[in-house]
Amino acid sequence: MKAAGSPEYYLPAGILLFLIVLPFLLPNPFYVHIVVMMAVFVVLGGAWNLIGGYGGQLSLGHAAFFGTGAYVSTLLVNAYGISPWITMWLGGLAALLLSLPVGIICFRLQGPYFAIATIGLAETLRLLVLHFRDITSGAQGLTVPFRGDAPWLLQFGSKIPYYYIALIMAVGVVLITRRMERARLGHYLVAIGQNQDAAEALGINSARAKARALALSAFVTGVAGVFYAQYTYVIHPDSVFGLGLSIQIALVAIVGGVGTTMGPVLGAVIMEFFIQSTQIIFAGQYPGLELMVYGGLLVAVILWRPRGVIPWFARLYQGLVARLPAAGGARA
Amino acid sequence: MLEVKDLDAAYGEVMVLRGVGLSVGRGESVAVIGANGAGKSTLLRAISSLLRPRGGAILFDSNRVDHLPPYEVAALGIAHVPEGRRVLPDMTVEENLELGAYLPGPKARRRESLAWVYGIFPRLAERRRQRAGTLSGGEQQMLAIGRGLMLRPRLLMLDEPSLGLAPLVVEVTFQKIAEVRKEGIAILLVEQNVQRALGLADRGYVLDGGRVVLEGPSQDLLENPHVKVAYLGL
Amino acid sequence: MKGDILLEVEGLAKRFGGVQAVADLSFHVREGEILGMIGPNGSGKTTTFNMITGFYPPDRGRVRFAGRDITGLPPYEVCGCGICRTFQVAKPFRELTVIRNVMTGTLLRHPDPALAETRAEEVLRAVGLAERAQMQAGSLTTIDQRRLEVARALGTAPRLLLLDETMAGLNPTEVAEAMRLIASLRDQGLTVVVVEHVMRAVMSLSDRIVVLDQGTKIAEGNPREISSDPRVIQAYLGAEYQRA
Amino acid sequence: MDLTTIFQAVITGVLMAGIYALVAIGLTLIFGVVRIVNFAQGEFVMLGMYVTWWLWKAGGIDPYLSLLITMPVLFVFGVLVQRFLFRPILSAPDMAQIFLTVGLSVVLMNAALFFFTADFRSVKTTYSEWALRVAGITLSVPRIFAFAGALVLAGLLTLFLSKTDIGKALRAVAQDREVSMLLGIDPERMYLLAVGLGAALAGAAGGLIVPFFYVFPTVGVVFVLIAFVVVILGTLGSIQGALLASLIVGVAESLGILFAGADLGLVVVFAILVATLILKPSGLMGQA
Amino acid sequence: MQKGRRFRDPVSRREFLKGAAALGVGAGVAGLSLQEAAGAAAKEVNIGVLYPTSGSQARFGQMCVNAVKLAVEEVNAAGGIKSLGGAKINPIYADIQSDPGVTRNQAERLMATGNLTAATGSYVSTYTLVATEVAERYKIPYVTGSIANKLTERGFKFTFQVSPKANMFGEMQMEFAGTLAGRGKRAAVVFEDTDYGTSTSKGVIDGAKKVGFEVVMAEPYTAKFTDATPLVNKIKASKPDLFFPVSYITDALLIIRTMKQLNVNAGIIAGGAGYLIPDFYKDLGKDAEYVFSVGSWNYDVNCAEVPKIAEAYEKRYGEFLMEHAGEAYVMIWVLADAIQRAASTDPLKVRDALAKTNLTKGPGSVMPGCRVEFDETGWNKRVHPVMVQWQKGQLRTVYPASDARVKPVWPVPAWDKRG
Repeated sequence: MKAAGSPEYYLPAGILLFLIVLPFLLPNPFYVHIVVMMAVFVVLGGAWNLIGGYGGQLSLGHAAFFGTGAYVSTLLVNAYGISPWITMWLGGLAALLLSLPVGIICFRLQGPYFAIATIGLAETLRLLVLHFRDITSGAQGLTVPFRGDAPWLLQFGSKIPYYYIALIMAVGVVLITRRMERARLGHYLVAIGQNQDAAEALGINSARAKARALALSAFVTGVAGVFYAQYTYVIHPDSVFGLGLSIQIALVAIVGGVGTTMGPVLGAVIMEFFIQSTQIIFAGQYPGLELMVYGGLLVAVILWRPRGVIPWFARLYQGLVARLPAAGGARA
Repeated sequence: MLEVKDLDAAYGEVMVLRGVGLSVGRGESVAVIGANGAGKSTLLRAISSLLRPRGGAILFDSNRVDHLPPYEVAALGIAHVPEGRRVLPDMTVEENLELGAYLPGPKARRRESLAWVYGIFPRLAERRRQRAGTLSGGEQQMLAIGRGLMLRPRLLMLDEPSLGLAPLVVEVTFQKIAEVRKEGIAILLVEQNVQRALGLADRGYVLDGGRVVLEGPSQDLLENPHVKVAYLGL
Repeated sequence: MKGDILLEVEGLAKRFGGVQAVADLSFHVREGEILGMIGPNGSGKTTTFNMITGFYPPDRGRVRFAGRDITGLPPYEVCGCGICRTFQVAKPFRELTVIRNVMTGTLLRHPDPALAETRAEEVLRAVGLAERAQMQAGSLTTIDQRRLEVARALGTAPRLLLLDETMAGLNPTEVAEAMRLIASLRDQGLTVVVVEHVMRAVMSLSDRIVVLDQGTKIAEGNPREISSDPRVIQAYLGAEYQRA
Repeated sequence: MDLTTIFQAVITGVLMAGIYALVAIGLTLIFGVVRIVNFAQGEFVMLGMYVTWWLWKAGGIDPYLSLLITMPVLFVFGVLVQRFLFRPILSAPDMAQIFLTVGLSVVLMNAALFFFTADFRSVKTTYSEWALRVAGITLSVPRIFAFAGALVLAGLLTLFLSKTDIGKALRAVAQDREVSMLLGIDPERMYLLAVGLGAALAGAAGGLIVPFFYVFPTVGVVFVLIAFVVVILGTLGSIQGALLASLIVGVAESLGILFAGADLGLVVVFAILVATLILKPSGLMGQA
Repeated sequence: MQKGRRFRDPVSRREFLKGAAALGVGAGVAGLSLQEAAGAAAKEVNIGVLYPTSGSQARFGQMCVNAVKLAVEEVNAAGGIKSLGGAKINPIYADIQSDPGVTRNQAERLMATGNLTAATGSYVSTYTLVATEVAERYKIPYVTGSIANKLTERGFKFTFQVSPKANMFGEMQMEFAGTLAGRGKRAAVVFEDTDYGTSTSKGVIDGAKKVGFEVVMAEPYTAKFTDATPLVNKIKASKPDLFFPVSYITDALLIIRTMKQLNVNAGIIAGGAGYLIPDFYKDLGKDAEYVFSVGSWNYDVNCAEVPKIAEAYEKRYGEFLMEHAGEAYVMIWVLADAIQRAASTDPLKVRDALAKTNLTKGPGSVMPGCRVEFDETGWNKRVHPVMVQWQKGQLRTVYPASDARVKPVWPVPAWDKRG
C-alpha cells in the first residue's frame, strides 16, 4: 500500500524542497556557482543521454551544438539587442538544424567510427569559427556586455536567479527524458539500442528515430549553451566548441549511468564534485597534481562501476526508502 | 578416453543440455545426431571449454578438464572443428594450417604434419597461398579439418561438417573424414545428416531437446524407426 | 486452394563469398495459408527470409507483396507493408520487460503508448504470456522467448508472418503448444510461412510445403507428397537411407 | 604558385605521414586485437619522448640508439596498462572503455607536468639541423630518418605478424578470438602483447620525433587527433590502411595549408575523412 | 619551491568543506580537513594569483608564477605592507589549467571564498577577459599584464592593465621596420589563430600601409603543427623582405628552424611570446641570433631597479626573466603600493588607490617608460612596447631610442653566410 506519507513520496518531495531552498543554505556565492554548474551539466548530460544513452550513439562532438547555441544567441544579442529569452530558442533551433546533416553523415557509422566522426565535425566547426573572424570575432571570443541586474537581458547581479533558471532547465530535462522514455520514440530508441535488427523487423526506422533523438538532444544542448553564455559572460571557440567539453558532457552521463533518467543527474553531481574538490584541495601549488588526481578518480570510478554508478545508487536509495518510516507514523 | 557425465549447460537462463552422458574410446568414432537446436554444438563447446558447464563432469584420460581454459584443453590433444568452419579469413591457407600447430608439441612436428595434411587434402596444397576467406565452402571445410589435424589430436571433434555444402562436396568431405579415422584418431562427429554420420561412426547418440534419447551402435540406430520419426515427423 | 496470392518470390539469388546461399528461387504464398519451408541446415531458408524482409538485398530476383514490388525495401518499410518476421536466434530486447518488448511492436500501429500497451496486453493474452508481462525478457525460458518473439511480431498487426525456426530446442509438449498457437493464428486469418526443422510440426501444420536444398527449391506440395518424395528423404537422411 | 612550392608541399606531406603512421599503427594494432580505442596513445608517445630525452640528457645516448631502450620500456608500460586497466573492462560497454583511456591520458599528461614541469625540452644532435636540397626542394634529414624509421618499423611489424607464430597468433585472436583458443592460443597473453607492442610503437614514434621536435607534457595532443583520423580513414585494425591513410592525411594537410590556408589544413583533413566515410562507412580498407 | 606550509589557501579550503557539507556530499573529503590546521595568520593580505600552470599554456604560466613568488617574498621581506602594521602579502594561487571554463571557476572560487583584497594574473587575454568579468561582479580589483584592447575598453571599474595594448605592438613593429628597412618592402605576416595572434597581427597589417609596405601574405595558422615546412614553404613562395610571425613556443622554434632549412632570408620581426623566452635561444642557439621581436617588457628595460630584479630571478630560477613574467613581477609591486596607500584590505579602497597609482620609482614602476599611471579606463597610459633583438645570446632592446641599449644589427646576414 502506498500512502502519501510513504517514503516513496516524501523523499523525492523532500529532495525537491531541499533544492529550492538550497541557495539560501550555502555559505557564499561560490557554492551557488557550483550548483549552477552542476545543474548545467545535468542539462548537458541529460541531453547527451537522449541520443548517447537511449540511442546508444556515442557522440564526442556535442560541444558543436553547445557552441552553436552559445554563438548564435550571443551574436544576435550583441548585434540586435534581442533578449536572450528569445535567442535561447533560436540558439536551440540552430543547434537542431546543425544536427540534421550530422545525423545524415554519422548515423551510417558504427561504434568508434561514429565517435571519431563526431569529434571531427565539432573540431571542424571550431576551426571554422576561428577562421571566419569577421563574423565570429574568431579567437577573441564573444563577450556578453555587463548590464547589472537586467532580467529581460537574462542578467542578474546575484547568482540565485541563475540557479533557479538552471534548476528549472535541469528539472525540465529530467521531465523531457521521462516523457521521451515513455513515448514511442523512447521505446524505439531503447529497442534499437538493444537490438537494431529486431527493431527494424518490427517496423522501426532506426535512422529516423536516432535523427529525432539527436535533434532533441541538440536543441536542449543548444539552449544550455545560450544559458551558459549568459551566465559566464565570455565565450570562446576553444571552450564552447572544444573536445574537452564534448568529453565532459558524455562523461557526466557515463559516470552516472547511460540510458537512465537519473544517471546524468548523479553523474553531474559526482563529476562537478570531483572537479571542484581536486581544484580546491590541490590548488595551484603543484602544477598537474590536481588533474592527475581528477584523472585517477575518473579511472577508478570506471573500473569500479563500468556501467555507471546509478544501479549502485538506486539500490542505496531503495534501501533508504525501505528503511525510512512512513511520515507521521512510527516504524511498523 | 573422453567421458561426459551428467552434463548440464545453459546460455544465460536457457538450459540447453540436461544431464547428457557420453563417452568416446581410444580411436573410436562416435556420432551425435539430432535436429537443429537439440544441443549438439553446445555439447562440443562444453567439451572444449568454450562454454562453462552448469553441472556434471568432463573427463579426458580420467582427468577432469571442465575447468581448464580452452587453450589448455587443446593442449591435451582435443581438436575442435567448429560449426560454420570459422577459418581465419584474412590469412592464407598455409597460415591457417600453421596456426593449427601453434602449441609446442605439434609445432615440433609441423613440417611433417603439413605434408600429412596436404597428402589428405591435395586441394589445400594447391591453394596454400590463397586467402582462406576466398575459398569455396567445401575447401573451407577441408581447411578447418586440416587445421584441426595439425594439432595431432587424439580426439577430433567435428561440428556439422556437411553444413551448407553441395552433396558431391559432402561426399568428398566424409571420404576425407573416413581417411582420418583410419589414422587411428578418435572422432566425435556432430551431424544432422544421419546417413552420413552413422555410416562413418561406430556408435551414435541421438540428442533431442538437450537430452540423449537414444544411443547404440550405428547399425542399430540406422535401423531404428524412431530416428526417422525424430527427423521427418512421420 | 486458399485465397489469392499474397507473396510472390521470383528468381531470388544471393551469394556470400564462395557460397551460393540461394539460387534462382521462386515460390508464392496464398492468403490465409500456412506455408512450410524446410530443408537441411544451410539450405538457404533464413537467407530467403532475410531477402524478403529487406535485411539482405538480393543479387537477383523480385519480391512482390499484395501486388506491390517490395524488392530491396528497408526492413522497417517491409514491416510497414504488413510482413513481420521472427528470428532463428530469438532476439528479445533482453533488458526490457515482456510487455515493453511487445509494445515496441504495437506502437507501429498505435502511436499512443497507452493504447499500445492495451493492445500489447491483448497480444500477450493471445500467446499465453500475460502472467509474465512484467518479467525481464532475458530471463524467460526458451519457449517463452519464442512466444515473445511471435507476440512482438503480432504486435505490428501483420498480414503475413514469417516464423524462423520457432520450435527449435523445444520439448515435445512445448512443440505441441507452439503448433496450437500457430494454427490459431491462421484461424484468425493470418497468413504464415514457417521455416522449421521439427518435421512433425511442419507436416501437420502446413497446407503446403516448399523444400529447399543448396539454395534451390527441390520439391513443393502438400505434406503427404513431400514426405514420400525421394529427393526430400535423400536431402535429409542421405542417399542410401531409403535403401537401409 | 610555382611547381617547386607545390612539390615541396607534397614531399613535406609525405614525410609528415611517416610520423602520423607510427602513432596510428600502434593505435590500430591495439584496437585490432583488444578492441579498445586508446585515447591515451598520444600520451604513450609523450612518454616515449620523455624517456628518449632523459636518456640523452642523463646518459648522452643518441635518440636513435635509445630506441633500443625506449621501446622495451614502453612495451612493459603497455603490458601493465593492459593487465591492470584494460583487462578489467574488456567486457564493459564501449563508452566505459573510451573514457577509461581518456582518464588515463589526463593522468599521464599531468604526471609528466608534475615530474618534468612544463619546460619545452629538446634534444640537439649534430644531425638535427641537417637538410638535403634537391632541385630546389629541401628535405630535413631527421624527418627523413623518422619517415624511414616508420617504414622500417611498419615493415618489421608486418614481418612479425606474417612470419612468426606469435605474430600469426596475434592476428588469429584479432580475427576470431574463439577459434584462436581452440588452436591453443591464450588470448589474454596476446592482448598483453598487442598493447605492449602498440605502446612500444608509440615509444618508437617518440624517439624518432625527438630529434626535430620538442618534448612537453601536452605534446601528445598534437598527434592523437590526427592519428584518430588516420586509423578511421584507413579502417580500424588495418595496418596497411593506416599507412595509406597517413599518406593521404599528410599530403592533404600540407596541400590544404598551401591552398586553403594555414589554419584550415585540418579542416581539409576532416573534410576528406567525412567524405570517405559517407562513401565507405568503414574506411578505406573496410569491407563494403 | 616554497618551504613550510604545503597549502597556501586554507581559507577557501575550509570554506569548501563547509559548503560541501551543506551540499550533503562532504563525507568524502572530511578526512582532508586535518591539513587545514595551519590557519590564516592575523595580518595577511590575500591576493588571488591566477595563471595557467597546467595544460597548453603551462610553460608561460609557471614562469609568471615564479616571478610572482619572487616579488611576494621581496615585498614581505621588505617589511610587508607598512600601513597595515607590516601585514604580509598572502598569494592564493589557482591553476586555471589553460581553459577559460576553469578560469571562470577558479575566479569564482577565489573571489567568493578567498577573502581577497585584489587579484592578478592570467597572462592569456582570453582567460583574463573571463577573470575580469568575474572580478567586476565581485568588485575585486584585478591587475593584469594581458594586452587585449577590450580589457580596458569595456567601462570596467576593477580592471587595471599595466601592459601596452594589442594594437600598439603591430604599430611599433611597423614603425621600427620602416626606420630599419625603408619603404616599399614586401611583408609576410603569419600568426597563430589565438586572440593574441589575431589582435597583434591586425596592428601589423594595418600599420604596413602607413610605412608603405606591401603585405604579400597575411595568414593565421593553427599552432599545433608538427612540421612548419608547409607554412614556411608558402611564406617562401610569397618572397617577402620582412617576415612578421606571431607564435607560441613550438611553432616559433619550428618556423625559425625551417626558415633556415629552406633558406628563407627575410628579416624576422616577431610578435613576442614564443620568440622571447629562454627556450627559444636554448633550442636554436646561434640560429636565434638577429631575430627581432616586439615585447611588452624586457629584462634590460631602461629603469634603475631592473638589473637587480633580473639578476635575482635568474639566480633563483636559472633562466632569464621573460616579458610576461616581468610584468607579473611588476604587478605584485603595483598592488603592494596601492594597498600601502589604501591602508586597508578592503577591495574597494584598494581599487580607488590603484586608480590613483602614479609610480615613478621602485620595482612597481619598471614597465617600459619607467612609470605606471592608470588612466580613467584602468590602462597604464605611460607604457609602450619595445623592440628587442637577439644578440650574442642576449635579448637586447634596440628601439625606441629612449629605451635602446644597443644598436640593431641590420641587415641581417643570410643563413648560409653565418659563421
